[in-house]
Amino acid sequence: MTDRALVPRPRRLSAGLALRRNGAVLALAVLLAFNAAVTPYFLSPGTLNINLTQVAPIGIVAVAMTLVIATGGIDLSVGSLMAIAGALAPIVYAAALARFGSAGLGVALSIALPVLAAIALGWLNGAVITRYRIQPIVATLVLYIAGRGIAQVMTNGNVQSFAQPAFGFLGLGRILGVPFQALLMVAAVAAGAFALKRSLVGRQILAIGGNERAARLSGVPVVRVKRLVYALSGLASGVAGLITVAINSSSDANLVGSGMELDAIAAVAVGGTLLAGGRATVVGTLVGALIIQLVRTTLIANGVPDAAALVVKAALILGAVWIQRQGRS
Amino acid sequence: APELPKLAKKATYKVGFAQTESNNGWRIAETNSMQDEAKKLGYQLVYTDAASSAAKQVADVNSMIAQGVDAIFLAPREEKPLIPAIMNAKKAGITVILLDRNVDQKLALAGRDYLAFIGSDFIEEGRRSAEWLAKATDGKAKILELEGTTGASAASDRKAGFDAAIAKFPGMAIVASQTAEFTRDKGRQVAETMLQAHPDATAIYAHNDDMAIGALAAVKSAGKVPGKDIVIVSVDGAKEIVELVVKGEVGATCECNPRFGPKAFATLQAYADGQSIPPLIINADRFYDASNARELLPTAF
Amino acid sequence: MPPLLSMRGVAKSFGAVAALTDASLDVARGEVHALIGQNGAGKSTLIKVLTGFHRGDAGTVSFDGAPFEASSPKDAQAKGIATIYQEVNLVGFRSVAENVCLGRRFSKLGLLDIGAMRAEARRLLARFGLDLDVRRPLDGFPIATQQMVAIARAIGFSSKLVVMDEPTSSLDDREVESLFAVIRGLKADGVSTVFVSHKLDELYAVCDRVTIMRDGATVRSGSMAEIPKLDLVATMLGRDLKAVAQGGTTGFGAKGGGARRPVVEARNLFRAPLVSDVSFAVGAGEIVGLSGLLGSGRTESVRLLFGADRAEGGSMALDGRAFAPAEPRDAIAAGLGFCTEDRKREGIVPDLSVRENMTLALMPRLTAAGIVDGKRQRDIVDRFVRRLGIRCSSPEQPIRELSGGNQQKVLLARWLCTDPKLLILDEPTRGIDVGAKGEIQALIRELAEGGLAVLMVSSEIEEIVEGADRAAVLRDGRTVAALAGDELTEERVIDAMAHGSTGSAPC
Amino acid sequence: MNLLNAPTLAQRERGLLLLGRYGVVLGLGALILFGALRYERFLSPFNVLSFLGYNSMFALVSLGMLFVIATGGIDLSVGAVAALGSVVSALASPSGEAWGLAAGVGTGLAVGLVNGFAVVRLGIAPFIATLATMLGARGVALLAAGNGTVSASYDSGFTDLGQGDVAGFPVPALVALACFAIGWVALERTAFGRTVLAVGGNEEATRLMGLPADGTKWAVYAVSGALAGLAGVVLAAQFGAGQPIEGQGWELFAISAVVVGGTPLNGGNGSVVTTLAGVILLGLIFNILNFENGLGTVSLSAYWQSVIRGAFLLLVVVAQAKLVARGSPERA
Ligand SMILES: Nc1ncnc2c1ncn2[C@@H]1O[C@H](COP(=O)(O)OP(=O)(O)OP(=O)(O)O)[C@@H](O)[C@H]1O
Ligand SMILES: Nc1ncnc2c1ncn2[C@@H]1O[C@H](COP(=O)(O)OP(=O)(O)OP(=O)(O)O)[C@@H](O)[C@H]1O
Ligand SMILES: [Mg+2]
Ligand SMILES: [Mg+2]
Repeated sequence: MTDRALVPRPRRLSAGLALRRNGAVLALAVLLAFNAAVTPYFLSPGTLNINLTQVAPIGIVAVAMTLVIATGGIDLSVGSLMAIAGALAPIVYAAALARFGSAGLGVALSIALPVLAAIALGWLNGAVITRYRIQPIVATLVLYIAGRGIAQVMTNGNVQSFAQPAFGFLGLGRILGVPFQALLMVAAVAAGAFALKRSLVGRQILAIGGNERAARLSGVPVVRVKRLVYALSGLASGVAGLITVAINSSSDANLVGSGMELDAIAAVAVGGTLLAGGRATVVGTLVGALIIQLVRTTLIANGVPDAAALVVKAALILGAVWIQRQGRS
Repeated sequence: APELPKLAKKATYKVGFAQTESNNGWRIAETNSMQDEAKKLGYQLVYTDAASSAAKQVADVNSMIAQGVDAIFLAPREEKPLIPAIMNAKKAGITVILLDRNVDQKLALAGRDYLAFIGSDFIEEGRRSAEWLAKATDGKAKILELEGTTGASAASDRKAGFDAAIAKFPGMAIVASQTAEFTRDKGRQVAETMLQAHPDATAIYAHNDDMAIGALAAVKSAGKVPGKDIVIVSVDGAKEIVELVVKGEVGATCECNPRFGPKAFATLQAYADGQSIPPLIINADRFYDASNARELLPTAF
Repeated sequence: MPPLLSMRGVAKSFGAVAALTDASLDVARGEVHALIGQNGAGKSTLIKVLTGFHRGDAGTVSFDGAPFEASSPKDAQAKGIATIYQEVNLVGFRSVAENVCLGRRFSKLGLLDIGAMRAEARRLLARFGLDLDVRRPLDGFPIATQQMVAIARAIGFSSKLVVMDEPTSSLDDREVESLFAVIRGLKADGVSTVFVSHKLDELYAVCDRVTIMRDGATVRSGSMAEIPKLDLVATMLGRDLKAVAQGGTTGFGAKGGGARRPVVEARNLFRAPLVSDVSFAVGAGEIVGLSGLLGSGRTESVRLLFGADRAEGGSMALDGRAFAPAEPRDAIAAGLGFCTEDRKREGIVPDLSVRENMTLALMPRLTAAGIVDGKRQRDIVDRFVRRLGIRCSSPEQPIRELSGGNQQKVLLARWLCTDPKLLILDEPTRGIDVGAKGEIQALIRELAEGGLAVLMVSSEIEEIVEGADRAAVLRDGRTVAALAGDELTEERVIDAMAHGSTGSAPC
Repeated sequence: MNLLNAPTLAQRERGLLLLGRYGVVLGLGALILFGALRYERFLSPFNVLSFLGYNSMFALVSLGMLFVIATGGIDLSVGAVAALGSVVSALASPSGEAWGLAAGVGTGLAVGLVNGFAVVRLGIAPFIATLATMLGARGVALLAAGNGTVSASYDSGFTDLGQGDVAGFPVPALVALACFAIGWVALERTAFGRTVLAVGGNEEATRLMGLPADGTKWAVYAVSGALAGLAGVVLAAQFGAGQPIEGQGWELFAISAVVVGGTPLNGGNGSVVTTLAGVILLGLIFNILNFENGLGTVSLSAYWQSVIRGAFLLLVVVAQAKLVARGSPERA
């Protein structure tokens, strides 16, 4: 009787493993190389600037989304919160100007109040989720549906012109030649990455995402941490909404932030964060956001029609996430 | 084929207005115009919004039929999918007037299946924009085209009209054409990227005002002078863009007036009075450029 | 006659961790075969390679006289190997009947015959003396019942070999007895059983032969009768026979004496439906046992103390002051620690490292201005890894990759490092090998001697009797006996569990 | 040994649980009653039948979504797949209704298999996998349709699939009803259905129990894709055109309907009947808003409609959560 040997499996080459572990970075490098070779005028400061300004809102929202996803949640309402914050800014400015007569105070309030409103709504998401134990996807779906409606009701659907120069700095300003919003994004990424790695709340976020019951029994304030991440998501959405308004010098409640939830979630996933929670990387998310932005630029700059662009995007998301997974298993 | 439904003469009517969507200024202006006119006449208006879905719009029309309205104003989302709604209304003996977009005449014929179409000719808008641009640039231009939402008839017709007219000028070429979904933000982003990849472009054609305004921001942030380095031409002609034409930042815009209220209700009344109604009522849209913008600005919508 | 199952030279690595290096296992027809080894020796891994859940890296397997390779558990099942995996692995939401019958054919005309499924489930469970409402979701039943359902399910497949990976870790004595009856029944039908357990008495009670594993390799196998207990333990631990002979059966050592200042006191706790009237007290430096049959409400009671659930009646006091934690973190802040019985669901955070898991409860105290002090954290972790002898490739290894026993040690360390006043241990040695078990018990005693108050829930009466200074016995959610000193004997405890007689010592 | 038997739930708790589970049916009844009393022709055959015809498409995608959600997954691609299905079936419709039907359903099935592949083989989270196919299917639909709508053939009998009726009852509604009946049997009375729920309840355990967890996941995405394709066929047939940009937000409608129907998103549970009630309930909101506008007392702007829908969804899920929480003995 001959026993059949269980086939031994060859060990993977460690170089290949390393490459795959950084799959998202690899994908980004490939995209950059491709563009450098193919896209006209790609390697120019102008292009860099444009990409940085365009990626900033996605990046900022995606960082917060990473934290939300790390707790095992998800936030579909980010785009709607952007719209609400964006709709509020010109309204607040006009009201403040009429009441106090000071443009400076008007700008300060038109930044502070909308962001506060977005934080409050984000916190509300968290409250609904923790108070009634409703699935995050459903709880935030509520504001996804209703939030834009609220913004539209506030403005009656009209586009509000808002060309206040000081406010416009959010979207149009430069510091040492770098777009201000890009700096905001970098700050958000740095803060997010540091918090997740080194701060108490960061570890608690991961513990909740990994095993909520165990976390609670270990003294993690589950409810508080969850509300915090959704409030942070609100904060990020609020800021991103204001940036979008600033750069367009106008606020359109119908469109500000539309589709942002999908872009942000895709950035998080492409970056290598586990959608089920418990494992997350903020820097990966930044890479993911850059990939998504670069894909967009590549397709537009090379004149790929919209329909085909969608198919390419789909393949890229699947590919990037798949490469990521290879690194882990 | 059975006759067009009749409309009895009454002091007041219950009419439906099935709007396509309300996510841009143009649609909002159209809705407001319809609502204002209904209020002025003392008619009861059943207003629905299809949220960009042709299928929902059919359901909306059906619910108006169920409610027994006297007439329906329909701004059809699409050329073909709305046919069943029109046929249902006809079967129920309800007068239908189409606004701003027509339906496929092979499937439902104006004057036979519904009373009339009132609106603009999108292809014509594209053609007029192209011809103005040819004149303004002496037939020499490298054009960036910002398309409307992929699949929308306003987008494909405005593109078709423009592209066909441009083809007659050997010195004019469309160097890039991408959708920016009729929105200001996308218009800016897409134009930014296009301008970067095609620094030699000299003109931008946008399928609506919002994208043109977004593109204008992109032109400025690329360090170019609008009107000098880059000529912008768009379609719609809202007050905001006519002001920019006056300022010289936008070259020209072809009007596509959303204020359908007065004409739509007048047509309905004329029909009730027994007058004969032409099946196609095309708006006499204006064309704004530097020569007339200042003068016409007060009358822009 | 060739053995029914023969595995030779099986190896399996997970990345850098070599779980199996050279494992062998021979099981004869109709025999009950014990598989033992320390935590992390590779028993579960060997079983999962056999059933196709893992793919082995090397080795040969033959089964029923032919080369054997299962591509999946389903395949193994189809080929005659039914398996009960370690930790209850069933679908909690679904009914008992469904869980028992899933994967088997119960259809008429392509549609499920639900009546037949229920009847089959009742029939199988009856073999264990269980009479359940099989339509109810499995979730609602105690873990012990769930474990029995898992066993019943495996028995239901008419197979040649039944593999049981620690089936008794959450069963009490009576249930273990009925399981043994079933195993003997299988044996009579010529079905072989592989039986994994850390409870040596059980092995001697039911097994014919034994295979001993150490560090991923098989080190010895032979007839159960020929290997005395001490020899078995020594081989398993890889230690000298004499060194082992010196210890007792449990590792507790001498008891502390005298009454102590009470640290915590609970009076007439009530919370529907499982806790009706529970009282106990624990003093500094003593170990108080909480005994009772499965489902008697022990876990529910200590959860109230820890703030995991809120008491609906009764009172608690900590250091003489009224104590009513609303959340576990209140209890932790007050100096309590709680090692839960359900490791997988309430203990580990699988993706986090050993380091993060161990310091989860301590973390707020390792934090300045919201930032974790990484160095202190590593120091503490290193100390406890060494002190408890935790086997891991590094503190950065995800805890899910550790064997069950080592996970348990990490969780114990999670609380020890918070330096608590009172430590609640719910089944602290469940699923832990005798070596580690002795260590943990000794450690508990040592901690108590250092002044720690310990409240220990255990289903092992031996553990209570030998380990605890005093004990409370629960029955149907009521404290029915409080035993101390000489009263604390196995007979008294069993008597109280069964009949509810009351001891004299105030508790 | 009834010690091991968990305590039976009090009658009241059981009642609350049932109310949580079937409350949607009561809610539906209440809403219909409200409509019937308030609006004159609310229950007129024309309104009822056209309502059913239109909502049949949502019913089909929601049924597929239910199966996916029951395994603990999610399928965001259903709306785009329906659009793609409508285009393909419209293109095939001149060859006859059978061809149109087969083409639409087949296309949906194919996308469903891609989803299954991505989720099972590539191990990509369902949310992301189906987000990608949502984009991809939309792109292919636009490409196939040349960026416009595609006429369906009115001559080949294809449009009867959408516009025809059997004894006055619209064909799409009959199709949806039949699918729900089959879906009910499949989920409640077949080994496949039980495995679907088992996978959702505890995937690893299901695998260890020797059940075909992977195959089942492939299957639910395939089913969801095929049903979305069928919804696309109905779309094309009912409106006489393949519409590549239709179906936006259908996935959210379907998810809402499943959730309102009392099925939790984490899998392991699922009810076909209450999902249907959820679909009708959500659909009725639009219908009632239209009728309310017709009364002329208040004219709600379109924007209020989404606010009301959101608020309604919140109300329903909170009510459900409260009932279930009070009725369930589950510990925290
Ligand atoms: N999926 C995995 N990934 C990485 N390492 C693993 C995995 N499964 C098991 N191991 C490692 O393999 C070794 C053997 O583990 P196994 O679970 O087989 O032990 P065991 O003998 O069953 O122990 P116990 O008695 O504690 O259950 C351990 O060191 C464990 O850390
Ligand atoms: N509300 C409940 N309804 C039904 N069963 C429950 C409920 N809460 C807990 N259970 C189950 O009842 C079992 C018995 O409760 P409990 O854990 O308090 O008793 P125990 O004496 O600690 O038993 P064990 O030794 O199993 O932990 C638990 O294991 C749990 O699975
Ligand atoms: Mg094991
Ligand atoms: Mg217990």
